[in-house]
Amino acid sequence: MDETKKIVSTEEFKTHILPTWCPGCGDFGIWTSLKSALSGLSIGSDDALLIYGIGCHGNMYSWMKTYGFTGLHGRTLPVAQGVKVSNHELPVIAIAGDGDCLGEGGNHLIHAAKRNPDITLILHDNQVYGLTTGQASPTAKVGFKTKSTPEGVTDEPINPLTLALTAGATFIARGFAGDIPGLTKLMQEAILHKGFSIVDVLQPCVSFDKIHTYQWYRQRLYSLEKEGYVPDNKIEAFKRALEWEEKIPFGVFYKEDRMTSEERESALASGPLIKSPVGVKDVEALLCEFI
Amino acid sequence: MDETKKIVSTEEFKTHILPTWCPGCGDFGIWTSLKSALSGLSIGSDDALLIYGIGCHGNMYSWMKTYGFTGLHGRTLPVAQGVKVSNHELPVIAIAGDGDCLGEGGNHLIHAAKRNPDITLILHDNQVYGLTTGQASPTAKVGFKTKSTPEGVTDEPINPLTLALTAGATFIARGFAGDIPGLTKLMQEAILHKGFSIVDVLQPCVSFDKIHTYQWYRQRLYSLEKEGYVPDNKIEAFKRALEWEEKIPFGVFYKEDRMTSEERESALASGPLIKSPVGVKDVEALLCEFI
Amino acid sequence: MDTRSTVTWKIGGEAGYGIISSGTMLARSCTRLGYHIFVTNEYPSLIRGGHNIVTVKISSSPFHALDEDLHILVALNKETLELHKDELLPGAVVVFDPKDTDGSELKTRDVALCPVPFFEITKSFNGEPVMRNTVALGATVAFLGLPAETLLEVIKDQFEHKGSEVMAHNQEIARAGYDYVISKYSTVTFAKLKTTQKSEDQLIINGSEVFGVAAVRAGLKFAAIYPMTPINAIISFLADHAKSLGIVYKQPEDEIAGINMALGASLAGVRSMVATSGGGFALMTEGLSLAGMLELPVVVDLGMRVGPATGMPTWTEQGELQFAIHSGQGEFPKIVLAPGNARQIFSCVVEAFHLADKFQIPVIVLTDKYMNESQWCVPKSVFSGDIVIDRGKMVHALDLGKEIFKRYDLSVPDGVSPRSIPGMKGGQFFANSYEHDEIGYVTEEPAVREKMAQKRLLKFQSIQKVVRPPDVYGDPKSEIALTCFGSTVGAVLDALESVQYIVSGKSVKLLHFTWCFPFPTESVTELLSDVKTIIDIEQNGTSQLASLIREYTGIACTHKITRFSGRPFTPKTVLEAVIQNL
Amino acid sequence: MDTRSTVTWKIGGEAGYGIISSGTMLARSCTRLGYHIFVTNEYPSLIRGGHNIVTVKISSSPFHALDEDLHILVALNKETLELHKDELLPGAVVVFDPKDTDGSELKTRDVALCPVPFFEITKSFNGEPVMRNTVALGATVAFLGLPAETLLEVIKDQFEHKGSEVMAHNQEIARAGYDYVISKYSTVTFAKLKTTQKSEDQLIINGSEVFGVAAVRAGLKFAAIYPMTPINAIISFLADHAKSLGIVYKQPEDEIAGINMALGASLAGVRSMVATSGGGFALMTEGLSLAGMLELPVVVDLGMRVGPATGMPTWTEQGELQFAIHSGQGEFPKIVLAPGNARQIFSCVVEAFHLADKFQIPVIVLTDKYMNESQWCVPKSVFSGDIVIDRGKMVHALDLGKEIFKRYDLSVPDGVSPRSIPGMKGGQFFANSYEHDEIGYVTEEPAVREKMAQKRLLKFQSIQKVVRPPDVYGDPKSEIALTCFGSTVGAVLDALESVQYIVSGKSVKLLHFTWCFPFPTESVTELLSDVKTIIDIEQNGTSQLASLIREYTGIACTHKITRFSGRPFTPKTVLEAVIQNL
Ligand SMILES: Cc1ncc(C[n+]2csc(CCOP(=O)(O)OP(=O)(O)O)c2C)c(N)n1
Ligand SMILES: Cc1ncc(C[n+]2csc(CCOP(=O)(O)OP(=O)(O)O)c2C)c(N)n1
Ligand code: SF4
Ligand code: SF4
Ligand SMILES: [Mg+2]
Ligand SMILES: [Mg+2]
Repeated sequence: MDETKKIVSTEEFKTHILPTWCPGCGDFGIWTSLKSALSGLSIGSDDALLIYGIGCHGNMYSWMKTYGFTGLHGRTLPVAQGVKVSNHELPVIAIAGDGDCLGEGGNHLIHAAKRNPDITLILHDNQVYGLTTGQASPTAKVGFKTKSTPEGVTDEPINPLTLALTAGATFIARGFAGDIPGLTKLMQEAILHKGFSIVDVLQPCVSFDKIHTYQWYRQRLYSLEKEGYVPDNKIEAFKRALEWEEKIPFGVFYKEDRMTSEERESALASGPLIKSPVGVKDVEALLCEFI
Repeated sequence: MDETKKIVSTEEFKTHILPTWCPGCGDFGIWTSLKSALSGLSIGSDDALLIYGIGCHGNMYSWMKTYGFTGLHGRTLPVAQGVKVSNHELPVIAIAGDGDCLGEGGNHLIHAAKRNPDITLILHDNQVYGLTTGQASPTAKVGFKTKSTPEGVTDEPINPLTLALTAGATFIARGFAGDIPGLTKLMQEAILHKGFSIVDVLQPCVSFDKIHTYQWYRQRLYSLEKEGYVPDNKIEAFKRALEWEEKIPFGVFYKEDRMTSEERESALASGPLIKSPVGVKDVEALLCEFI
Repeated sequence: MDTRSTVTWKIGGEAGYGIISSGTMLARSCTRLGYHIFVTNEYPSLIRGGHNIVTVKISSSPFHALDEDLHILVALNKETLELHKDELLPGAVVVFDPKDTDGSELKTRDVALCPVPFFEITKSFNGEPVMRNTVALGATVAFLGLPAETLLEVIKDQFEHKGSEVMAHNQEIARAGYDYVISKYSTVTFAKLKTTQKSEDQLIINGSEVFGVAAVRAGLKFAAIYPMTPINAIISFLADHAKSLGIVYKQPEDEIAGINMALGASLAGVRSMVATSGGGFALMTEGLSLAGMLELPVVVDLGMRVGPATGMPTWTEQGELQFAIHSGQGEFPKIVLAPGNARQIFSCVVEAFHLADKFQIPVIVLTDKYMNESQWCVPKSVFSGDIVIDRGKMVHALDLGKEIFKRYDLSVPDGVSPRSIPGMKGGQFFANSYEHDEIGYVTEEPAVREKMAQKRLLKFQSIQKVVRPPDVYGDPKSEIALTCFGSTVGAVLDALESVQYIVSGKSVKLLHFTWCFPFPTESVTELLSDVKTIIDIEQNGTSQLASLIREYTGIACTHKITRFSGRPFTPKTVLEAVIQNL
Repeated sequence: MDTRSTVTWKIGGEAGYGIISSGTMLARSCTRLGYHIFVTNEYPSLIRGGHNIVTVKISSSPFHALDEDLHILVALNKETLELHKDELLPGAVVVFDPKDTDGSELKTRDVALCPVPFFEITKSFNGEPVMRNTVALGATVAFLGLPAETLLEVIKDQFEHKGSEVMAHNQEIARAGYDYVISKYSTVTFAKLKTTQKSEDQLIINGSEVFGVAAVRAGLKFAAIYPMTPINAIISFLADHAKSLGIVYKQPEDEIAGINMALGASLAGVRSMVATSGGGFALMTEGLSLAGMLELPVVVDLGMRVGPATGMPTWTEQGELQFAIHSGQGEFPKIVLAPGNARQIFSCVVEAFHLADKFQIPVIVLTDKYMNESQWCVPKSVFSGDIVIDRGKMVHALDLGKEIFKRYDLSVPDGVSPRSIPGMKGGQFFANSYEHDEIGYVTEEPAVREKMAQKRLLKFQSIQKVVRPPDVYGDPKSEIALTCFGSTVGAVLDALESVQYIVSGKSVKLLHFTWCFPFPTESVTELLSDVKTIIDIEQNGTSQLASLIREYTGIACTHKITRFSGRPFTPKTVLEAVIQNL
């Protein structure tokens, strides 16, 4: 992000592939917000690495021209950390699904938050496994009927916000796929935040979730910012994050300055790992330890 | 647990193998507490299944004669759930390490808590990977020097209590390996609790942790019960669980009645799965769906 | 009027759910009339958009695979005509909506252009655009010369639960498509089917559903399956029927949890399984090794798809034979089966549960996208016969308590010791992933370790006694042999049958492996030792079965036909390749 | 006075940390004097308790493996005498504390009983009981006829950082042990070593440390390693030296995170690695497949131990050759190397990083408990030579931006396309685990899929051009061949050298594979085609290398020697087994 003056148009991200998401899918809003967030931050298609999970959300790379990594289902965050530690000047953003990063990859979320690498996670929270045609995801709410829960979900949903909070994430926000300006702003804040930031995006899946529609969310969502909420307290954040059903807050829940994992790594003090000389040449002292 | 009148002596659990833990290891206290907890509940060596992780903690099975399952590092809870759903009359207890069940197996802890199976998890929280000779575990506190962190731990520790809380566990307690009567009581409560219960046990590792000694803990621990704390509120539990360093609470942090995953499974309504007839005989209706 | 014994029909259009179910409904209509059918679908790994097609082959006699050439093509969009025009037989019937195209892309071809205003007809009945499929179905039935009534009945069964209005609406629209063709294209007889006699009820069922039916018949009580193409249909099958069948399906948080849950259930005493594809299987390999060590039965449905990594999730391949065989750290016995069609899925799955218990080991059943998501017609009797369930060596409660129970009794001649179930009085033991003694206590004594490892490896020998040789088709004395495993057999059989097992004037036999590992060394050595030419045919790029044959018999396949485009072999591609190699 | 060129020394006692370090200090004293040494330890998978032993073989000339027979046994407890009495050579020196036993368990044996009051001496210097080792070390040096000064120097270097007091205290106690033996047992000369000349500095270093040194010399910058026996020493090595060497070691939450982090680092442009044992490797297999698909270099240290499942974590085996070769879903190229000793670990690891970059693939280096945790003596020059680092095909910044960058350019003749690094202007591409086109865009087109799969498989052929044949020892024309891979070579070489490669009157050669896959088919076929008798020797139960040889050459090993007790082969066991099989 050394060229912050550069003008980046969202057109720069265009590819020859048109989105294949279902018409009306919340992923469109997330995608649009992400493009404007990046262009607003002057991050062009060569300037960042986006790491995608496997799921409908992850299909985004096909119509999002940046350096992209589409790896294994559930594994965005380890890849992101490996990249970041090797080149901490590169903005690294993970685009993950709720199945992807709370089901298969739940462990990585906790541990990424714990380490606080300077990475942003955009979590497509649609309560389903979209791409595998509609099983319940870990955030699916009780009673929700899906292919894998024909009698309705009975487990408690996972709350990505409280989970991230308890695991040590230093920027925790919730956005809504139906609110592109608001989401764009949150994404920018998250990307600018030094440390592990997560934006949980409420994303209607129009094909497999007939309950949590745009409408459903709009009737319930309220802005934390407008309420004058100050996101600097874990316990307050926890309280707000537990709200659901009647009133659903969005915005920044918690924010904290803490050293990033890169800042704490002594090898990175003098610059990114990719720029340091390759191969240890002076081994005399090292070898003498063994004599 | 149908024979609650039965007298079970802790001698019943004796095997021909003597403990190989380091003298003074906190695992001794946990083991002793567990034996008396079981004997107090009249659970004898044929009456329950104990599922152990891989680590110093897991070595316990060798001197603990009950049905035992020592599986893979990190995987106690999935095994426990598979057992429980097949035979929900059998008490199932998981004995796990902090590396085991917050590192390798962190994902399973969250998801077990979410489902609320009637299982008890005893978490040996010693801040290290003992058996692999002393690397930092996920609960290792900042600054702690270990084999894998010669400069001291820099990540935030994982807090098993807040993690369990946010994931939906219905019984959350902390005990201390140096307090056998207290720990015994907590274990009994946990085992009797219908649902997913976790007892996080602060366990001094005398070989690889010279900081968090019995002494260190004793100077800081205080009883929630004695303070009149009522464990029925998530936010209060969260607050208490965040306390550390100067004052460390122990006891029951949170308790809730919720249907267990077994109770919600219609196939189990008429009795355990192992007792139902084997092999579907009447397939006429099923087959006709496909004609 | 000329009629045919076989017709291949294809419908194409943009994704949506109608296309696949129209294939099923057509297939049901046909089987209810006594025809044999086979339905495949092809679609990209997307929820919407992209080109979707369903192909149905209908025949008055049994067959094994799809053909490439079409008798009827139904195009729900213009793209379909462009993409599939080269598959049309001379004279083929091409059905499309004049709203989409005037059919000029086929101008120079010898085909019967039959525009049908799908859209308009749908609209005239106030139907949604998605119901164009239903018009097309009615039209299809007319072109096939089949009675509309059977289709209407199928529609009734399909939509009944949505209320009589929805049902009638669909029937009306199908009827309109039918009538349109009858009135407009009475002279188009190219695709008319020979009438046939219905001998018994046949199910239209996909491979994953067959797996599910077989499993519950074999006594499956617990399945933990994380969603993954191409095994999602077994999730739906088990989840939908859990209540009525009294079984439990759990969606685990990941595949590692899945296999460990299944092992927990197995230890507790119930038959259990997992299902996954290659990527998820990779994550399970540590658990498989655990099953080997604990001597716990478990059945794994490994639904193969195009690899490596995420690959092409909705396309077919046979790339994991060797991975399955060698999966898991350390050395332990397992069995790998590879059914080739729906009947074989049923028998292999029943067998898998039996073998898993008999030898107390993991059994892997290799399936693939092609067989799992294609719909097969299978006589009902295949599924409804008696199944004898033998849980293998289980200790009796009465035999316990006299002396210390030795779960891993070393004195057994076959490597398999009787097991107790947690909770049984006097049956205490340790299921121990560390090397252990007869009770399960940890040991590092070299002598005990050796004996216990030998006990496990001894099972390989015990299994050799029940190993199944490959199925042999054609003259066993042929000097040319083809070899294949799993679902490749369909195309190969149809190819060979079409030439009566004589290729380039020479007699050819086929060895089809549905039992892959432990390798049937003895029988294969015998079957191949006098053979001059061996042509191995596999849906992968490295001829993994050929490697196995060489490893165990020393015999090298002289020719290797591979295919790894994600598209299954067809009889024609097989025959051409075989001829080329001779 | 008679002196020997080789002495084998063993110390045994209860666990604690002193025993292992006393082996190291003895070894260092010897190498500083010019001797060659080898140190192994054996201990149960426990932190404390249980029986621990360290064995050191000391020789004036180079050798390859430990012997079974002891010249000196130092018993820190009674159990040691009982457990190891059968290993004593006639005349052997047995050192024990009269407080523990009177040595009566050896009454009838022809050994020199030499009680030394470890405890009392320690106590007289106000030492902790754990310092008995130090007394024993002093005593040992005296029995070996070596100067005390070298030991004292080693102790100085070892304890210097703990302060001069600690250092002096230890020296004092060692000296006391030495003096006791000199004054009391001047007539016990059985274990006196021939003097030797020191030619160059030798390191005392375990296999995992060698791996680490090689990796950093080869340009490793990032390692993500979850703890697991037997690769924990590389964690300590990397963590301890991260700061001084400017590299990053990360402890991931699990092995899945480990391999994915390493792939992220690789994509970002730095050389990266993981290390694990079989169970953790199983969890990484999906990630390996991803590396294959993305064409990302990565090096995997697979430290084998006794399986299956958790097995015997602190004992040795070679059970994962086939698993490594076939690991991961789908088909993709990889290389599997298997060094046999410390020097070969160094060269194979440097080679592994080179090959990984050259072919943009994962390279697995098979190590094992025996080689990783044993301490080898290796001349310093082995590690300090120049290493040319070639990152393989990397696109230059100047070549970018002219036209669209094709990361997966299909036109390359060897299957390897130049890669860009995220952040480079004009180098945009997708590292896509779905099948993809040349830029990385997803594709399901059969033709593109086929070409891209062929590109990856083409690497197998490119690798064949650099494949290394097995090392051949003995007369290449021998009609008897032994085959082995990895660390088994040490015992086999010592066995063969001891009989000058003549067994039962016949000339024998050895083929040792340090390059296992892709299999060196051509050279092996040549080396084995005229051989009548092939005896395969492996530290596992299923003779996996023999299977490979058969698979690729059709040649069957006539005899198979296996060992799976967790104990490494010794020259004697090998020789006996070979003779038996001839
Ligand atoms: C190891 C592994 N397991 C399972 C799958 C199959 N799979 C692909 S996408 C997906 C779920 C996607 O759900 P989510 O992450 O919520 O994404 P969405 O489609 O809802 O955006 C699954 C299970 C896989 N590709 N890899
Ligand atoms: C898949 C896998 N990875 C790593 C290991 C190695 N391992 C054995 S015990 C252990 C850590 C134990 O730590 P913890 O769970 O905290 O138990 P403790 O020894 O502290 O009681 C590890 C990493 C393993 N057995 N399996
Ligand atoms: S299935 Fe749901 S999440 Fe996937 S593209 Fe369609 S609407 Fe979006
Ligand atoms: S290493 Fe620590 S946890 Fe392990 S037995 Fe010793 S004191 Fe206990
Ligand atoms: Mg989702
Ligand atoms: Mg621990």
